[in-house]
Amino acid sequence: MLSKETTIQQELCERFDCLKDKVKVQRVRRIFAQVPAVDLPEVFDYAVKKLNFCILGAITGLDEGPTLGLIYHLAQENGIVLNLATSVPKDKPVLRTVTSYFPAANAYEREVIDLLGFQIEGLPQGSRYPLTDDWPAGQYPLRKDWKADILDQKEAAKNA
Amino acid sequence: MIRPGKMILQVLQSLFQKPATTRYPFVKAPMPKGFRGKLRFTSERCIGCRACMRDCPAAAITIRKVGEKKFEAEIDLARCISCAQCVDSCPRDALEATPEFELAQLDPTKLKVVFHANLADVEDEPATKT
Amino acid sequence: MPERNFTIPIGPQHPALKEPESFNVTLQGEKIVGMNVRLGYNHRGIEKACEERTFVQDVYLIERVCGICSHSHSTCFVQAVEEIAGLEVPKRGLYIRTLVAELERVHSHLLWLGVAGHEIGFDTLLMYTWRDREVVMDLLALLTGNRVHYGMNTIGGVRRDITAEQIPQILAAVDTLEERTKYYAQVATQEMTIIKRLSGVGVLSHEDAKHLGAVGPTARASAVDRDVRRDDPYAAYGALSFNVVTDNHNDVYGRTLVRVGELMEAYKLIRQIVANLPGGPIAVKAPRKIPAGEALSRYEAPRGEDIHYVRANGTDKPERVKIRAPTLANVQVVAHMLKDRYLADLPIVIAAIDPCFSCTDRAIRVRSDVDAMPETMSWPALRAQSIDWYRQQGIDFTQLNRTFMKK
Amino acid sequence: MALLDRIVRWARIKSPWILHFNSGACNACDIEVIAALTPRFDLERFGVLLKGTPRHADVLVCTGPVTRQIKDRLVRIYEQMPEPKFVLAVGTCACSGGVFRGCYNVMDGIDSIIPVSAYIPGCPASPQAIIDGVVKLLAGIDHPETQAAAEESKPAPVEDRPAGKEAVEVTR
Amino acid sequence: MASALFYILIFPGFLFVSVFGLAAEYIDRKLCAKLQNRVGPPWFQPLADLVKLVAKETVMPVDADLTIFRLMPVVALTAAITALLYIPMWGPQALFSFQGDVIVVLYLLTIPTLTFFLGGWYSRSVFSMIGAARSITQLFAYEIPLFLSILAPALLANTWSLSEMTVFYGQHPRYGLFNFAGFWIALTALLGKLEKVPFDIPEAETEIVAGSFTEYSGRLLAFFRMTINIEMVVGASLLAAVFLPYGLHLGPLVGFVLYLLKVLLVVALLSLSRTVFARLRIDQMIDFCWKYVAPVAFAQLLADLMLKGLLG
Ligand code: SF4
Ligand code: SF4
Ligand code: SF4
Ligand code: SF4
Ligand code: SF4
Ligand code: SF4
Ligand code: SF4
Ligand code: SF4
Repeated sequence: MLSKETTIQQELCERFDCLKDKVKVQRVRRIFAQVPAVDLPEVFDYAVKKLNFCILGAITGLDEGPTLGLIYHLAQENGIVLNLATSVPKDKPVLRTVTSYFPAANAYEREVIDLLGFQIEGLPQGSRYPLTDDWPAGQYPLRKDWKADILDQKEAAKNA
Repeated sequence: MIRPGKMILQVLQSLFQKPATTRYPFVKAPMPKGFRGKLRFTSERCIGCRACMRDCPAAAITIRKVGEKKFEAEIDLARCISCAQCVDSCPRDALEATPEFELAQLDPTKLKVVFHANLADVEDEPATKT
Repeated sequence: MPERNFTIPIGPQHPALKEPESFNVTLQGEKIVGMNVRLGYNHRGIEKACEERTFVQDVYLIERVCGICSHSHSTCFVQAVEEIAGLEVPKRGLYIRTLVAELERVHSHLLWLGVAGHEIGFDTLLMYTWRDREVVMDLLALLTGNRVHYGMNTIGGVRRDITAEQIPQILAAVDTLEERTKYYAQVATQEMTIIKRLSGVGVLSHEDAKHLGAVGPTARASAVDRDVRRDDPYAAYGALSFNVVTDNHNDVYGRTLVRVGELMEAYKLIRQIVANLPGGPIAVKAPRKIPAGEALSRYEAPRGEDIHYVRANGTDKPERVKIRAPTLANVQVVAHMLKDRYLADLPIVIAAIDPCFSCTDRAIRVRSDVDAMPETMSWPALRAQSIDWYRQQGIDFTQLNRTFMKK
Repeated sequence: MALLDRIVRWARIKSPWILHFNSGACNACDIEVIAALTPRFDLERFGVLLKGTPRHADVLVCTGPVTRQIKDRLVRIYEQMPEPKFVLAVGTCACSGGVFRGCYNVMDGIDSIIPVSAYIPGCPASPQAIIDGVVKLLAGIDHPETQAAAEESKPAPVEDRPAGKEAVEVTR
Repeated sequence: MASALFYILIFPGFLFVSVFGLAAEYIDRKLCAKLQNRVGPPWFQPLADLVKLVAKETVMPVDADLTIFRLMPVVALTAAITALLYIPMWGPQALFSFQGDVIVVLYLLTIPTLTFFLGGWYSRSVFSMIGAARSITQLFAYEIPLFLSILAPALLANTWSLSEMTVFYGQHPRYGLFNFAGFWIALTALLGKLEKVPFDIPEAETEIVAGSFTEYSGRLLAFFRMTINIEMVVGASLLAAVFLPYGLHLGPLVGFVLYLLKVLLVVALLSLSRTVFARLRIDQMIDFCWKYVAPVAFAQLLADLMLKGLLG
């Protein structure tokens, strides 16, 4: 008999061509999948609506060098976690919001906007994130090439 | 039964009980054995490998070479988070955590503690201002 | 008459909040009509700092994401690292980790009970619960060497063993605490003024709790039966038996009951752990360089699910550490729960999610469907408005007043 | 007037009302401050009362490394307190930034923003350590030299506004 | 002339009442601490607080109306002290008395609340303003029951003078017991007047910081704190005089000691109640007052009227 994880893996692979060999079961209750950005909305919708991944645990943003990565950590009630990862080019990191599925995604998406410079389309109005109001534009602290001294230089320039 | 003043009995009992308050600071209350407070450094044991410095999450400890196989340690109490990782990292047990916790100071320069190498006994003195 | 509102700031320095966050509340009389949550006062940039430090240092840094669930965060982090490095933590290590986790839950829930008391002006409850909480604080200091930042976890296991003499001390403490918890359960369910302030306040329906993504006791009080300890077992939970406490009051009262219930379960768990403590080593040696890989770790902290995602790149520093603290999930439902409530309910409703912003800090504009016009109102206007407002509540004291004054 | 001076100093030492301010702490120091007020430690023995408004407070009890977002508030609160006032830095973070030193969003401890009268290291500072610090601070107040030093380091007076005023936000 | 000055400044005026007020605060705080199983403040604490506040800088908020802001604490204190002069302390006869002094005392006791309101309102801080609005709203809820419960015994005694009431109940001690319900009502109302838990809504720390007093500091705050202490003493004395008028005929010394004990008993009851309840919400408070407290007070009034009718 197949484990639940493997069933989900197979179902995803069969349903979406783009996911062939891209879904791996790392251990019990942990599935990782790499999804091309264009197919993400469809896969996401399928996972939430058909596969019953009804909990959005978190959204992780990553700096992967030439691209920015985003991982949606989705979970089922029974503890199985599906990590849907995607990559977008650094100069055009645009994605759709998932707040229509999960209102709580609001905070998680704002965070990747602020800390990594993602552009999330369709996010409801609101004030900014974890960073201060006077944070210099275009500074994304979680990018690898970003160093805190950039901030101090700006401050020094401002005070000078 | 739902009623107002449910705690009244308990509260009135306290009137005739000794308060739960400890007599500290008038009577010293030692922390339990194994409590991680101020560090102690034994210079004779140190081999200068600096594993403690490498692993310290707060950059609170500095080992200085002051002579042939002689090392002194400077611990910045204003930074040390009492995690005792340095104690775990030290291969020679030159460091240990003591339960001493009364570290408050009015003068921040007194928070830097230097354990000198030349003294036979473990002795600490406030660092002179650098 | 145009509706007149005025806005008061709750925080970042405010007696109801132990942490610096800011809730700007728009009021009509005593009623809350709009609210703007501005988080971020506590953002310290821990995730970035983690990437700049070694795995060994990160354990302590991550412990300090938050001072109340310190063990939660560090456990969640080391679990992820252990998974990446393929380390098998010895059983005794897992049991000790779980023991500290449950003791932490006890201290956190007792703390909450006291804070809740304080928020509704019942300082005696704060004094008594915190007095009794010292029992578990002493126990933690004895077992781990610190009252709050236990420093118990290390990659590959735990740092301190439990000795034979400590076991009777643990059991004695649990007995005392259990007896006291029973008493507080009685107080919480029988004291009229408490019930008046708690029940029907901060209502969150079952559907909303699921939809808005509430976690932990906040969700379980709305009958959402989720608990990572059971659904996605970690540490020693797979081998222990316990109940997931839920409640269907949907309000602050329900959240109180859930927390008290969880306290009782925690005592059961602690006794089980102590009785079945396996022998053997408490940790395995971890390499300094963690092989490349990624892992997601979940942990049921006292306030709800804590999630850590770690990616390693083969060096001694992580490539990325992501922390999702439970409060971030819960704070987003606060505005929903406060809709059309009273100003007086605000502290307890916020407190009821047991917020800890130290790892949450983001800003969310929660709700502003009312045109807020903050201004200094003239006092007759405010008086008139509050009288008007009380009349709508069915309390017309101006009338009564006039009658009596005439006599 | 020496007698009057002595009486006033006596009163000051015996009645330190505190205001607790979290400037980005991890909460642990904060709960230990509260714990120091509860029955086991009971700071009220020393006349300590916890106040909600800076106007009533004599001692500002600060925890945490001071985040960028909070630093202006910290200065404001400090300015709103009437003279004479003292600042107690509780915890390693408050003393120097502690484990967060070097993080991009924090300053390095309370004294990088406002003058501090006493430092209580510890992560977190245990309630006993806090009591110890309070007692040492009060002993310090007893010595006029310390007081003079505190007077000296006090910043120029700033225009005062009612608490909370500045935070009123216009939303339309 | 000299004796009048003595009365006003020393005994039972300013000096005595200040000391008594501080003592009452000490007893309140110490008892509260004891009930919460802790040690509590040392005996000189209220005095140290007072001296310290007086010696402290007094900050004037820029937006406040400074005249009112400064004036209110003084008015509050004066009103509270004046009220005490009409209350019998060492014998059935108060220092000053006339027909209608009950009403005067009750009104004098209302003045501090009004000053809290005005002072808070004109400090122009949002917290003070909400605190002020709550003070006045709450005033309407407890004032009527308080009036009714004090007037009921007065009706029975057929006089509007506190001293004469004391004389009457001294002669008919059993009638005093008849007003038992009134005593509890008055005690409840007094909790509201003194803004103590469960009715400390106007200064609810966790909601509106310190209510009306948020902006007050230094000397002005000291005045307000003294006012509250003295209000507590005067309120307790009033209750003692009206509901516990026993033993005053035993001579000034015994009478005076008994008076002190009675006041302290009332203070102790107040502290007890503030340790065992949670703070109500303003709407619940008003609800409670109109649904339960006022009707009972009214019933007491009717009962007293009926009793008087029966007696002829
Ligand atoms: S401790 Fe290890 S890494 Fe450091 S110098 Fe010694 S051998 Fe090298
Ligand atoms: S105890 Fe921790 S913080 Fe202190 S010096 Fe050692 S490693 Fe550094
Ligand atoms: S780790 Fe130990 S031996 Fe090495 S430098 Fe530090 S104290 Fe000395
Ligand atoms: S009493 Fe409560 S609200 Fe007031 S400062 Fe203490 S913890 Fe904060
Ligand atoms: S929000 Fe908290 S956990 Fe996240 S980066 Fe900021 S301080 Fe770290
Ligand atoms: S909820 Fe999160 S931030 Fe709060 S204590 Fe727990 S882990 Fe820390
Ligand atoms: S939720 Fe609160 S107690 Fe928990 S880690 Fe966060 S700040 Fe700390
Ligand atoms: S000193 Fe330690 S316990 Fe205190 S706030 Fe800082 S990290 Fe937290």
